[in-house]
Amino acid sequence: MKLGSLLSLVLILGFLFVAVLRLHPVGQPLGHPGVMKDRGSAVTDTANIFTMDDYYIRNGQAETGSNNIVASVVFDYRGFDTLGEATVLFLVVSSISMLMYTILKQKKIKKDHFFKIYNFPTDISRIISFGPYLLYPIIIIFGAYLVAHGHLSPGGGFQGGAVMASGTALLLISSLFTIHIQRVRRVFSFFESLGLAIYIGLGFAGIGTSFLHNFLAQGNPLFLGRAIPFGPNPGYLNSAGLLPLLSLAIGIEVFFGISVILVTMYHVAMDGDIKDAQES
Amino acid sequence: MIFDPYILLQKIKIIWMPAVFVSLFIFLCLIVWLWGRLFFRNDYNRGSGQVKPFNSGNIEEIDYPVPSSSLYWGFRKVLGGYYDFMQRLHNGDLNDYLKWMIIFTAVCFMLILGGLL
Amino acid sequence: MTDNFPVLIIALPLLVAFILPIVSRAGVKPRNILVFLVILAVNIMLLSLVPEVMIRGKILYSVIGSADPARVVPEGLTFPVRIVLRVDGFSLFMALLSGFFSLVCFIFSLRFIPEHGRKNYYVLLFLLMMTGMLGLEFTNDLFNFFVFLEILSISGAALVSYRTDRSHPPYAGYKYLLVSTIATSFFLLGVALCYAQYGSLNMEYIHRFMNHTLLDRMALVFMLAALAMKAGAAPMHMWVPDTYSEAPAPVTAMLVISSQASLYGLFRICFTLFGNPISRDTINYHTLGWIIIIMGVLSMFVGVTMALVQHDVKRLMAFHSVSQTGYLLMGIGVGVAVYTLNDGGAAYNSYGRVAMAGGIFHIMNYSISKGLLFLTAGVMFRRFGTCDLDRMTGMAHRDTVTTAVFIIGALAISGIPPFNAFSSKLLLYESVYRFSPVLSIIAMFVSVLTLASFTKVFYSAFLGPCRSDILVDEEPLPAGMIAGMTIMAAAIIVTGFLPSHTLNLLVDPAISGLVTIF
Amino acid sequence: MTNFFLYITVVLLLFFGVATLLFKRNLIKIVIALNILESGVNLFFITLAFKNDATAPIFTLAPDLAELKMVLPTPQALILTNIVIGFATSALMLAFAVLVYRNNKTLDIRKLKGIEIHD
Repeated sequence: MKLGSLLSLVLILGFLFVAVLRLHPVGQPLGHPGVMKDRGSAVTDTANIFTMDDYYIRNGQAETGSNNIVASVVFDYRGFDTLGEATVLFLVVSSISMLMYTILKQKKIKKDHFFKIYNFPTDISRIISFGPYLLYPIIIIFGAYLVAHGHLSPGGGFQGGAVMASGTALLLISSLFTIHIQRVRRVFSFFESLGLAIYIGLGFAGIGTSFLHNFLAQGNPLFLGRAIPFGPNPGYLNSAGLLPLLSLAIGIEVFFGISVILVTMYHVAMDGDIKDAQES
Repeated sequence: MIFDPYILLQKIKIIWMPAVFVSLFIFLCLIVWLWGRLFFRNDYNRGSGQVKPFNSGNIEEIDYPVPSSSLYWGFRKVLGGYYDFMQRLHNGDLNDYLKWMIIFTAVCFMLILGGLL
Repeated sequence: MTDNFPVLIIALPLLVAFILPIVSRAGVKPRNILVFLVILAVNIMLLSLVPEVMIRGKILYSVIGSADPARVVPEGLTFPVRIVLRVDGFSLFMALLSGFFSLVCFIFSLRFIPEHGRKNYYVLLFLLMMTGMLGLEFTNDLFNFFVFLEILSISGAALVSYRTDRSHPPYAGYKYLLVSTIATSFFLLGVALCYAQYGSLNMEYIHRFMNHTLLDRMALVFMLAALAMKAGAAPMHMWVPDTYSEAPAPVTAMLVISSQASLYGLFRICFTLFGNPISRDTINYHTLGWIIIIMGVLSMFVGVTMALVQHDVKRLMAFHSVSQTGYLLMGIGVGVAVYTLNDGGAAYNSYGRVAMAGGIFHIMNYSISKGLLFLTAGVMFRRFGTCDLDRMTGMAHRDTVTTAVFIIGALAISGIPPFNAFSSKLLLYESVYRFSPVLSIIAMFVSVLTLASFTKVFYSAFLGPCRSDILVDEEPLPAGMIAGMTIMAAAIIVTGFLPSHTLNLLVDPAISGLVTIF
Repeated sequence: MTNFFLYITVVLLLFFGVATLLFKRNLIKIVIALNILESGVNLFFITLAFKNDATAPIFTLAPDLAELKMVLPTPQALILTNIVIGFATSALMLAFAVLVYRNNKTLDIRKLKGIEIHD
């Protein structure tokens, strides 16, 4: 059995090496060299376009108004995938809450008990106990920046949300915030649902045309509808229609979702430590 | 293409009509019941010891039902080697499950890519 | 508005699931009513698609986010640029089954799962599991398929380990999730190989330009192995009994239909993605068909022989699902094997299509009867507090309805006339015999052993003296549980008595949808 | 052959991921192996998208149009999705592992396999 699986593994490895030789060389993917030529102001230009990626690069700016083509793919062309992915995160948060339900619902940890286990914060260094309070606003602001400029620069809802959630992790390992876990979890999960509801609500708002239709993109410049020309430009915050809003919704969802996971896991770990301490 | 199941079933020389089957079944049951009423023995008495099952051997020890893990023990015993082998495969070891998947993938590679068949 | 139904069917349950944590703070009743209404709405929307798709044979497309949702390929291009939903006969067939199962299992679990703080999450995950199945069946985009497969497996894994207070379920959930994640990773590798060559993720586009190069074949093998593992086919089936036996009964019924959804994916891959025999250098469909057939025969045999000696009722039934999956694989495998035989389609038209009809019809029959049997296993668990058949006796004295539906389900799944699985098994036997007689004989033998093992369950759990000392729950069954089981039994009887209508209305469009690509 | 260096890295990552899955017996290590496998797939997608001398597909403050080349945007969007899914899956699997440990006091597959043997 062991030998058989090892042999199979080596065989698959060999086949994969053969396959690698058949793939296109690194750095020369499918595509047409004329995709970067200047174009007129038509919304959709289909001349000389033979692959999906060329289409996105050539028409992404005009159709969605977003300078960041990846963001326009993530939130517009393949917005349904993003909905599914946000659902996966939501699903995992709910699953973890369900699995840890009995542990989370145990009676609250007493304050002195907490201090006894962690020797906290009496013999902890000042940098660890106060540093996070300084760093936390900076992290949140940086995350919010990533979320808000998702359609202009590298970043977007997921990245910004994950950055903001790292702030939660920092608070968890270093401050008294953890005592109030029970109350905080409920708030977090409420906001997580809210973010997702905003996302799918924006999707339903376009149902007159089709689900998740970017109906703001070529509209009023006041409502994020500024048209931008093809090619490099400094970027305008009021472009891209629904994209910044969807990005914001995903940012909220990811921030609070990951925070719930972290808080729950931290609570479970603490509970295990208390059990071990009681047993020994 | 016409896809009428009757045509389809006639192609393979079978006609299946549940209503006919059920009525035939009920009709046959009626016949058997009537036949039994007419020609079977009439000296069967409900109140007597005739209704008890016949158990040879020590009757006091078998007043409990046979546990289900003992059912089909002959089958289990005759095919003992097969079952021992199969139970070694179904032992709950996660790695083994995944090994089977890799082996299956490799075999498919040989058959479909290597063109062994 | 009907244009948007395919996407609404997926998006509406998602919306309800997202606001469910907020709604369930208002109480149990609003939550249950809301979820019930949304599942009902999904079913009604699915039924409203039946005349258009099944009877008129139309294929509905819905392009998500496009200004013109009915136009798949934008003007001037040859490929779609957005995610496309495609509703054809086969996907609607599977979606109808999934919707029906979700409705019945939800009704069943209303009172079966005791009311507890965790039940809010249970309902939520249940809803998302249904959504995952529906999305997987409607999508025509490979990556979107992957995402919905992931939704399906994560919700399934969490539901499997619902009873966290006992020691086994978390490990069962871990197993299910691990197996699913590896399957989806392999699947994604196949997607990447397809993307590398065609620059697209749309199944129909890839189908049209399919070259059957070495990389394509590699992608086929990766997808085949992944989805076969997810569906629980023979050499990779060992996780099935371990996980099915630990889940609560309605969840197990949902797992049955979700493994059918993976099987749907497998058939889609074989036909919709790689089933283009036009190009010069094709894969050998005969080999591919035989691989699927051998997988099926192994599943049938191993599943049923292992089921015969189990004495944990859920484990026994789980092994049976492995064995019944074999029938489906065999039917479709024969269809694939004769799909492009060099005889002008004579073999395919004379028996290949019949075998596929048998296989697809058996998907429906098998999942309904197996779902029913798992629900009765839930009743047994409720009565005796265990799944061990050794510690069960005399349920027929007390639960007459359960006994009746169990008999119906067990007879149906063993292929006894006049119930529904008889007609599908008849189609399978007759057509597979034309292909290879040995396979047909094995299939009949397996059917006999199936009946034998259900006789064992019936003897142990239902017959025997009525002992109230080993009962943990003597209350009469709640109406919801009885209603769930009765609906399933009624479905068995109706499809059993109207096989030709079912074949014409549901199965024939399903085969057309699977085989015909425009 | 230098052209294929990235592809070979992908193949090796896949190989090591699967090998770890097959031969390691700790539940946590299996999660790590899954992550390795997923990184392999992600790296494969990114390698497919790579174009020589190209920038990220973002027009903000990009070079002049004449000398602009961009990598393909779709695989980046796909792996963004896949990374989040992979993160979510690992989180759930670790939660399962925590519960398994609390219930059975072990993370070893060999010791765990005895817990549900039925004849």
